[in-house]
Order: sequence, then structure tokens, then C-alpha cells
Amino acid sequence: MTARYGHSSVALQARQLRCERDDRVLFDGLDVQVHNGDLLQLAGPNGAGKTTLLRLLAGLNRDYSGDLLWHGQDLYADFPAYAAQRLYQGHLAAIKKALTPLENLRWLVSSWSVPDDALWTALDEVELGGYEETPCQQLSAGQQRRVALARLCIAPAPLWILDEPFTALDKAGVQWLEGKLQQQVEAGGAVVITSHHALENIGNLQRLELGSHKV
Amino acid sequence: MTARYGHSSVALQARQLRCERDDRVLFDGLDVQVHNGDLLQLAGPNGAGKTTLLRLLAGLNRDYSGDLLWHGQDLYADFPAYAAQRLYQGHLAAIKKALTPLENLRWLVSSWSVPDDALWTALDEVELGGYEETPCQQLSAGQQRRVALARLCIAPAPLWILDEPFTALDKAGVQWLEGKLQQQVEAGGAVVITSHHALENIGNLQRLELGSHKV
Amino acid sequence: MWQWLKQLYHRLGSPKWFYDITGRWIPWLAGLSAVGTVVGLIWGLAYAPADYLQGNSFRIIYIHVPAALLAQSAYMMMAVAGAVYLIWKMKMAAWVAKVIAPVGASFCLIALLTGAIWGKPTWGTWWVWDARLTSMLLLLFLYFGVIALQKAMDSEESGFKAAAILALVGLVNIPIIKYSVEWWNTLHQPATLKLTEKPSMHPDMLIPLLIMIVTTYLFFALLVILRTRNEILWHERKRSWVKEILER
Amino acid sequence: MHFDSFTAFLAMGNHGLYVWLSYGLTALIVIWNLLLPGLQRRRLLKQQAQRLRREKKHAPTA
Amino acid sequence: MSLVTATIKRDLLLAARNAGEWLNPLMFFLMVAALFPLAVDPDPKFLSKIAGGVIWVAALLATLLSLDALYKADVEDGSLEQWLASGESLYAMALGKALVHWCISGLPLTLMAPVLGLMLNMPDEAYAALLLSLLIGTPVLSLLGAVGAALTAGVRSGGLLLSLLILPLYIPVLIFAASAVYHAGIGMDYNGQLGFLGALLALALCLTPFAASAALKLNLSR
Amino acid sequence: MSLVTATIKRDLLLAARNAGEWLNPLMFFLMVAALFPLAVDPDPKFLSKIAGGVIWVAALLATLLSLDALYKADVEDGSLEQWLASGESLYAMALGKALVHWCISGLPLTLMAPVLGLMLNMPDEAYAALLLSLLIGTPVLSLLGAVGAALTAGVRSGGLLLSLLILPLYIPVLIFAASAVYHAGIGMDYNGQLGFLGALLALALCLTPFAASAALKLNLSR
Ligand code: HEM
Ligand SMILES: Nc1ncnc2c1ncn2[C@@H]1O[C@H](COP(=O)(O)OP(=O)(O)OP(=O)(O)O)[C@@H](O)[C@H]1O
Ligand SMILES: Nc1ncnc2c1ncn2[C@@H]1O[C@H](COP(=O)(O)OP(=O)(O)OP(=O)(O)O)[C@@H](O)[C@H]1O
Ligand SMILES: [Mg+2]
Ligand SMILES: [Mg+2]
Repeated sequence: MTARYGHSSVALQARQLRCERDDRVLFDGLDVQVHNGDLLQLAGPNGAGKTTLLRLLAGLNRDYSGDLLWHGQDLYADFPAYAAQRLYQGHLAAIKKALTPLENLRWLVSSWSVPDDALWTALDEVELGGYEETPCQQLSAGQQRRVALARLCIAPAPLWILDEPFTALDKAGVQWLEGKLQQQVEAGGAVVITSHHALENIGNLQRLELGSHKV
Repeated sequence: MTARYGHSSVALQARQLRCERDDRVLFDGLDVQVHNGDLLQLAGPNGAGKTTLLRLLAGLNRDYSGDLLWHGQDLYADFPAYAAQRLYQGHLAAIKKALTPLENLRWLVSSWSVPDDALWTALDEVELGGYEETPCQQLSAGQQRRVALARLCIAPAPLWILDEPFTALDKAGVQWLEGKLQQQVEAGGAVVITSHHALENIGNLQRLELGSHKV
Repeated sequence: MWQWLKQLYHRLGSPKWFYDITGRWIPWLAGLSAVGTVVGLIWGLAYAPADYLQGNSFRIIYIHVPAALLAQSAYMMMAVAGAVYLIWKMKMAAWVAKVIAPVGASFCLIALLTGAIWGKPTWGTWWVWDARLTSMLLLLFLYFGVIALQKAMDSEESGFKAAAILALVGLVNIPIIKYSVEWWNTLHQPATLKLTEKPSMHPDMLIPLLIMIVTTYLFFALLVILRTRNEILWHERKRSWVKEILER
Repeated sequence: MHFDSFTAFLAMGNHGLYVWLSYGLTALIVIWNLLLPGLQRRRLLKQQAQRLRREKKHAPTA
Repeated sequence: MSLVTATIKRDLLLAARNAGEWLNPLMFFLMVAALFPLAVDPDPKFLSKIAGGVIWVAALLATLLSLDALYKADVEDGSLEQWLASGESLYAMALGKALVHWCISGLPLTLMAPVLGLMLNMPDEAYAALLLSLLIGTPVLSLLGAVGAALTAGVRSGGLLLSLLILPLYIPVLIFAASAVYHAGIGMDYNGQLGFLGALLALALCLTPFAASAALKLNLSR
Repeated sequence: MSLVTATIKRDLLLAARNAGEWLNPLMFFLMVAALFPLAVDPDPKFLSKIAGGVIWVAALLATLLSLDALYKADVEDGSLEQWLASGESLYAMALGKALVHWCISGLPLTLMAPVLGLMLNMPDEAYAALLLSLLIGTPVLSLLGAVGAALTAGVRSGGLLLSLLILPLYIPVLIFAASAVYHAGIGMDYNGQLGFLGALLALALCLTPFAASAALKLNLSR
């Protein structure tokens, strides 16, 4: 696979990151580095702070101390530039049930200019061919997630930040997504992911174990 | 342990049960028998129809064909009599967050006449001693489930029907609940349960595997 | 008689039977309502004499009154169909009830619009808070509630059930609403505002009106049948006999 | 025939506006009601035919 | 103690813990009634004429808005399931819930209404009629509204929908009640109107719990 | 295409798919306006005097109730998160949402209002004022209401709460608008009132999106 993204196009870094929630320190003095070709998996028990860290890295939450850097510069110095390079997918898929997969996908990728043809191809790739114009109401939970994941096929973002992307996917879907992550990494992009799923056959995998704790 | 309930006080039977949902047959020609001392675990993949069957057995849903019998008589022939003998706990715990565990528990067991002392003891048994009068808002998800499960200590129902009762419980909680089920069975009661959890050290365990299917 | 009713019930409950039989009725219904409309309207618009008080504006009666009557009976039919569904779980009844709602509401709207337009030359105003007008407006609201509730529910089946319950509650309320509005109206109404109430109508006025009333009911049946057939096709889409229709 | 001429018919003795307005609005509503089931039916048939074709295409692999 | 009485007690307790439940409708009642002098005409004579009607419209709208939450929480947290599982009469349950709703919305509204009467310069003779009509009429609003609340309990943003369903059904109550207050204000007899309100109440007490319990069962097939 | 315009398009599409979204407020508007003749007095002379005020109160309440759903779905399904993640201006987003809300509630209300004017026997001279005041005033209602909707988007049954937050803020709009219609009806000049409404609109356009975007961020720390 050739490098889709230029060399060193990803460089996300967290330095001495500290975050507390409800007077409980989730992590402190945390150092994270993500370069192109990296796949970083955040692991740990429920409530360890995986989602919290992911949202900090994505720039959705500013309740932290320490530094978050994008190419050596503070994340919020030019946030739109960072946002355009980074694709974020949270727990919630932002799918409107009354709209069709095509319409939903069009909205999801509207930050990038993507031609309509590409949308059709992407939906085909996530096995929604034939459902392009069925309201999402009529799709199963897994199919709805697939609509959101179809973004991965078309959005030209070198950095993906995904929270539990394997949720609601069946075996074939999981395999497809693993392949997709592999491709992204090989193309010179990077992925940060939280998942309880064991990612094995992906090169350059790093795991960051967040502390367990007592409720 | 002595038999808390008289001999053959439980006799729930399903004959040739058939249920379909959205034109898909979930089960057909199903025969189930629950006598005292039995623990029946319903198993199967997501969407197999475990919850559906449980709700049929509990008398919460009348969309079936076939027979449901309680002591040889139709379940709905004298439903209140059946309901008084059967404790049902669904996915949802029916806990009001603004009320204290004590108040919630009092409501939960109001069908049986239970003295207030017993409520305190029961809450103590589920390790909520000291939280009796804290609004449930301030309790964790697991603690809230425990309030609902405290019923098991006091409600004099020979038949328990529980949907995923291990949800949100930590290890100690799981152990306690297993003990509780064991006690109930030994005391001559019966339990029907859905759970993905493996119930091993309980005598007289039966498993009913509901079919897998394609979505 | 009982046997016959039972048989009819079973047949009515069968979508395929309904689909087939109404397929044969459609041309008749369409033809009869077309003829009825043409005859009734030409007679009423061109040949009937003018009203001695209202002049020619009274010719609105040929659509106003049939629509008003139909809007009221359609609500009853909808509620009854809903009750049949709730009691006997007959799916056809649910579909018919669903389909009647928008059609009935359309006729209700026609009655309101034509009445309002008629009011302008007659009373000099588009609208007065007269008992009949007010209760017609409330009927429109009742229709709208049923339609909106049915659309809002997540699963279609609970939509049918909810709409049926609401329609029944509305049915019990219609006489109460009518009575209260009439009582309220007699309390406030200055005697000058009255609809034309003449002891007898000229036959040349009356006969076209009767024709139009009958025609409107036939037309209503046609509309309901057309829509119900679509419902049948949709709900029975997985059945073999529908597949045959689809593959044709 | 009540009217002397066609223009008189159209004028309806000064009430033409009201009569024809109400008949016109009624016609609109009636036509809408007549067309809708047909359109619905056509869309439905198309959709279902598409679905059948899709299912046939996928049938051998399943 | 049966589940019905336990539920009534629990709901009253909840209202006591969460004052917003009964205060919010009350505030809304006040605000809506206060809109009219601002929107129409603050002339006291004029206001005195419309006072009864405006107070009743405001009461009706406040009741309507407070109904949205009546069954929603119970459906979502599983209480409804427990009622059904208990085998106790759902009719009694629906009646009990409507009663509680009246206690925490209709009753406070009734007690608050005289204050609004003062603000809107209602004639002195009308106060008794206002109180009586509210006392008999608001339970009807709660009972009818409970049917709508049960029907829309599963709909996500059902507030507006509920209003659409229920408003036409409220008209008879509004007509008789407002007319009672108006007639009292001009020194006329209003027993007839109150009698009708009473009849409506009796009818609603008998019939609406049936409809509400049927509607509640709908929400269980989720 | 930026996310803001994409969202505006998507919301309009949603409203087109789900007609209830814009029809329900419209019906509610009609119903509330119809309550007054029934509750107060159907005498045309009397009605003609209160018509403007009643229409405005009804429009205000209909807007209020339709606001409840404005941000709720977006918060619940994760769209809000995507906006924030996109790095685009949340100010523009809040402005866009308020605009869409106006298109599917304020605009239809404005277009429907003359019908209510007819039904309430509004003086002929007042129609222009009614339309103009609604045209300038309802966007203010949407803009102010969007702030409340953003604040209460995370609250489960926030409908009544929203009303309490927003009603007081609506008072100035109501006063100027109703007064414009009333003055037009008695043949007086109403430019001053429209001017004030215009000023309110300008102010709301500039300021409320800030407040709304700040409130939206609150909803994300869940
Ligand atoms: C929006 C306005 C109006 C509405 C909603 C309305 C409604 C109705 C209704 C519901 C009926 C059926 C009566 C029944 O059930 O017995 C009816 C009948 C009738 N309406 Fe209207 N009406 C309106 C305006 C008018 C006007 C302005 C006139 C003429 C001046 C008029 C003349 C009649 C006549 C002659 C009948 C049939 C006679 C009868 O059944 O008593 N209507 N209207
Ligand atoms: N909005 C919030 N306010 C306060 N505390 C919060 C909030 N969100 C999360 N928390 C707390 O922060 C901790 C970390 O939550 P987080 O969602 O990051 O966990 P996680 O590692 O993603 O867990 P999971 O595996 O369940 O997804 C939890 O203990 C949780 O209780
Ligand atoms: N209200 C409903 N209407 C229509 N279909 C439903 C409804 N509830 C469940 N189903 C369908 O019935 C099937 C069985 O659902 P059920 O909840 O019994 O599964 P389950 O075995 O309990 O699964 P899980 O392990 O996820 O709890 C599912 O395929 C579901 O899609
Ligand atoms: Mg997480
Ligand atoms: Mg289950």
C-alpha cells in the first residue's frame, strides 16, 4: 500500500496530561505520542477514563492540565486546522433515523468536500448497497453503525479517533473494520481507538493501559 | 437449608409455545417446565428471544399461541394469584432517583406485606447499610441495582423471574446473587433467569438454548 | 344470518379477499361517483333555482353539506374500525382506520372552507363562532390528533392501537362537545345569525343535493379503498400473492 | 336552465367569486386525494420490485 | 399495602422531594395569565370582563404542560412493568395516578387562582364560582389528560403532540367553567354550569381510567 | 459545503420528512387561539378588540412548545458532538439552528396568522401590522428560545422548565408586537413599535448565538 498521507503528517502529542473527574484523578503525568503509521489502543476497565482521554485528544473537552500538541503547537492554537485533519467518532453515531444512509453520510462528511459518487461507493463497501435510500429506521443497529463507519472510506483525514468502533458489528463487520484500520496505518495515517476488542493482526500496535480503580 | 416453600409449590409450564415478532418466528413448539427446586437459565445470542420468553412466562405479554399453565390452570385464569407468587425483575430496576433505597424498596415490595425492619435487614444484606437514607441519585449504577435485588431477601415469592440480574454487579455482588439463587432453589422455590453469565455451582441447573438467527 | 355475518367477518379480515373484491368494485365506484358528480353539479349549479334570500351563493350547498355530513360519519367509521381492531385484533380494521383519518380530515376541511366562503356573502364575515362551525373546527382538530398520534409512534402497531384508543375517546366526546358548544352558542348567539332554515326546499334544489350526498359517500368509499389497497400491498409484501402482483 | 347565458352562469349573480372559489378549493382537495393513492401505489410497487430484485441477487450466496 | 396506594404515596413523596413538579405548572399558570393584560389591554374594566376566561385558559394550558411527565418516568424506569407484573388492577392504577396529578397540579392551581383573580380585577361575586369550577373542573382535566399522557408516554418529544390530542377534549370543560365564572360575575345563577361540570367529572371518573390503562399497555410492548 | 450549511439542509429535510414537526405547532396555534372565543366571548366586536393580542399570545405559546425538541435529538444522537469536533464556529451553528427553527415554526405561523385574524374578526387595517410584527417578532422568539432549548437539552422532561426560563424574556416582544397590531386596528401609527421589534431582532441576532453556543458546550460534558 502506498502512503496516502505525506510523511510525518500526523503528530499528536500529550505531555504530562492530568485529568480529574468528581475529585478522582483519572490519570496524571500521562505522556502520549501518536505519529503516522501508529495505532494506539486505549485499554482499561470500565470507568478507567478511556473515553475521557479520547475526548481530550479529539479536542472535545478542555478540562485538563498539561499540554496537548499538534505538530508541536497547542491543539487549540489553530483548532479548525486540527479538526480538518482528524476524524472523530464517539459512542453515538449521529445518525438521523428519518433520513437515508446516503443523506446521513452526506452530512457526516460535509466538512470535507466529497463527491456524491464516493458516497455510493463507500456505502457499497460497508455492505449497505441496496439500502442507500431506505430510511435508517428500518436498518438494524449494526447497519446504522455501518453508515457512520462508511466515513472511514472517504474522509481524507490522516488521524482517526474512534471510541468503541466495534460496537454492534457482527463478525464480518469486525473483520472489515480491522482491515480498514490496517489500511489507514499503512497509508501513513494514524488511529487512536478505545476498544475492549483485542486487535492482533495489525502492525505497529501500541496499547496504553489506563489504571483500574474502585468505584 | 429447610424448605421455605411447601412441596410442589411451583409448577409453571409452557406447552407448544410459539411467538413471532415482526414476522420472524422466535420460537415454536417450545415446551418448558419449572418445578420447585429448579433453576432454569435461558441462553442464546442477542435477539434470540430470551427476554421475550421471560416476559411471556411472567405474564407481561399475551402475544403468543400455545398454553401457559400455572398448576395446570391457564396463567390468566387467576392472574393476581399467580402474580402474588411470582417475583419479576426486568432490565429496568424501577428505582426512582429522588427517593432513598429504603423508600424505593418499600414500594418494590408493597404487593407483599413486609415489615419495615425487614427492609433495613435486606438493605444491609446487599451492602447498602449506611446508604438507607441517601437519595439513589448519589449511588452508583451497581448500587442502584442492589436496591432492586434486595427484594430477593424479603419477598415471599416461590417463583423468581429475573432478566439479566447480574448486570452492573461487581464480583462480590455476583457471588452474593449466586448464593441467593442457590438458597431459593434449596428452599423449594424456583428461578427462571436470562443471563450470559455462566452459572456453575448451582445444583439442579437447566439450560434452555434459544435458537440463533440471522438479522 | 349469524353464519353469514361470521363468514363476512372472516372475509373482511382477509387482505387478499379485500384486495381482490375491491379491485372489481373500483371501476363501478369511480364511474358512479363521476356520473353522480356531473349530474348533481350541473343540475345544482345550472338548473336549480336561486335561493330567494341568498341568491346564487347557496349553490355552495352542493359541496358544503355532503362534505360536512361525510366528515362526521367518517369519524364514526374510523372509531368503529379502531374498536374492531382493538377487540378482535383484525389487522384490516387497523389499516382502514388509518386510511380513513386523512380522507375524513380532507372532507372536514372542505366543509370548513366552503362554509367560510359561503359565510362572506351571507353573513358578511368569513367566520362566526356559531355552534356548528365551532364543532366542525373541533372535529378537524380531533382528526388531526389521531393522524399525528399514529405517525408519532415508533412501531406501527402501537401507532394503530394508540390511534384507535384516541378515536374512541374522541367518539365519546363528540356528542359532549357538540352539546356544550350548542349550549354555549345559544347563550351568546344574537338571533340574527342563522343558517338558512326553510321548512321545505324546492325539489330542483333538493334532488341534486341528495344526489351529491350519495355521490360523496361513494367517492369516499373509493378513496378509502384505493388507500387501503396500498396498505395491503405494503403490509403483505412478503406474501406470495403480493409478490405475484409485484412481479407482474 | 336557470341562467340566460354562460357569462351569467360564471357570474352567479355577483356571487361568482364565492361559488367558484369554494368549488375550486374543493376540486383541489379532491384531486389531491385522488392522485395521492396512485402515486403512493406506484412508489410502493417500484420499491418492492427493487427489494425483490435485491433479494434475488443475494439469494444464491445465502 | 397494595401497589396502588404505595404508588400514590411514592408519587406524592416524589413531588415533595422535587418541588419543581408542582411549582413549575403554578409558575406557568401565573405567567400565562399575566401575558393577557400585557398583550391585550390593561384596562381594569376590560380585564374584569375577561378574567374568568383567561384564568381558565391559563389553568388549562398549565395542566396540559404538566401532563407530559405523568407517565414518562414510569415507563422509562420500569415502574409500569412492575404494575403490570403485580397483577393489580391497572384501572385503579390509572385512576390513582390521575388523582395524584390533580393533587400536585389541579389543587395548587385552584388555590392560586384567587390571586390571579385579584390581578385581573375579577368581580368579587365571581370568586366562589371560580373556585368551585376549578375544584370540579381540574380533576376532569387531569383525568382526560392522563389518557393523552399514557398514549404519548413512549413518544420522545411528546409535549406538543399531547396538547394536540387533548385540547379538543378539554373544550366542554372550558366552556362550562368559564361561563360559570362569567355568569357569577354579572350576578347570574351558575348552578347549571356546575352541574354539567359535575356530570363531566362523574363520566370522566368512570371512563377515562379504562382508556388510560389500555393506552399504558401499549407502552409495554417495547 | 460546510457543516453548518449541511446541518441546515439536513434539518429542513427532516422537517420535510416528518410533517408533524411544522404542522403540530401550527395546529396548536390554531387551537389556542380558538380557546378564547370559547372561554371569553364570541361577540365579533369584542373579538376584534382582542384579536391581535390573542394571536400573539398563541404564537408565543406555540413557538415555546415547539422549541423543546430543537436541540434534544442532536444532543442525544451525537450530532452535537460532531459539530464541536468539526472545529467550525458554534456561533454559526447556533444561528443556523435558530434560523431553521424559525423557518419551520415562525414562518408558517406568520403565514397562518391572517386566517386566525379572519376567525377572530380582526380589523382590516391591522393585517399588515400583524404580518409585519410576526415577521420581525417570531425570529426573536426563535433566537431567544434557542438559548433556552440549548440549556435544557439535557434535561429529560424539560418542556415546562424551558417555558419558565423563556417566557419572561418574551415579554418585551409581546408588548411591542401586540401594541403594534392594536394601534393599527384603531388606525394609529405603529412604526415605533416595529422599530423596537427590529432593534430587538438585531440585538438577538448578535447576542443569542453566543449564549446558545455556550449552553450547548455544557451539554457535552456528560
Ligand atoms: C366555516 C363555516 C361552516 C361550517 C364549518 C359549516 C358546517 C356545517 C355542518 C357541519 C353542516 C351539517 C349540519 C348537520 O349535521 O345537520 C352544515 C349544514 C349546512 N350549512 Fe353549514 N357550515 C358553515 C357555514 C355555512 C354558511 C355560511 C351557510 C349559509 C349561509 C351554511 C349553510 C348550511 C346549510 C344550508 C346546511 C344544510 C342544512 C342543515 O343541515 O341544516 N353553512 N354546515
Ligand atoms: N460528565 C461526567 N461528570 C463526572 N464524571 C464523569 C463524567 N463522565 C465520566 N465521568 C467519570 O469519569 C470516569 C471515566 O469515565 P470514562 O467514560 O472515560 O470511562 P471509560 O474508560 O471510557 O469506561 P468504559 O469502558 O465504560 O467506556 C468514570 O469513573 C465516570 O464515572
Ligand atoms: N417490541 C418489539 N417489537 C418487535 N420486535 C421486537 C420487539 N422487542 C424485541 N423484538 C425482536 O424480537 C427479538 C427477540 O428480542 P429479545 O429482546 O427477546 O432478545 P434477547 O434474547 O433478550 O436478546 P438480548 O440478549 O439482547 O437481551 C429481537 O430480534 C428483536 O428485534
Ligand atoms: Mg468509554
Ligand atoms: Mg434480553
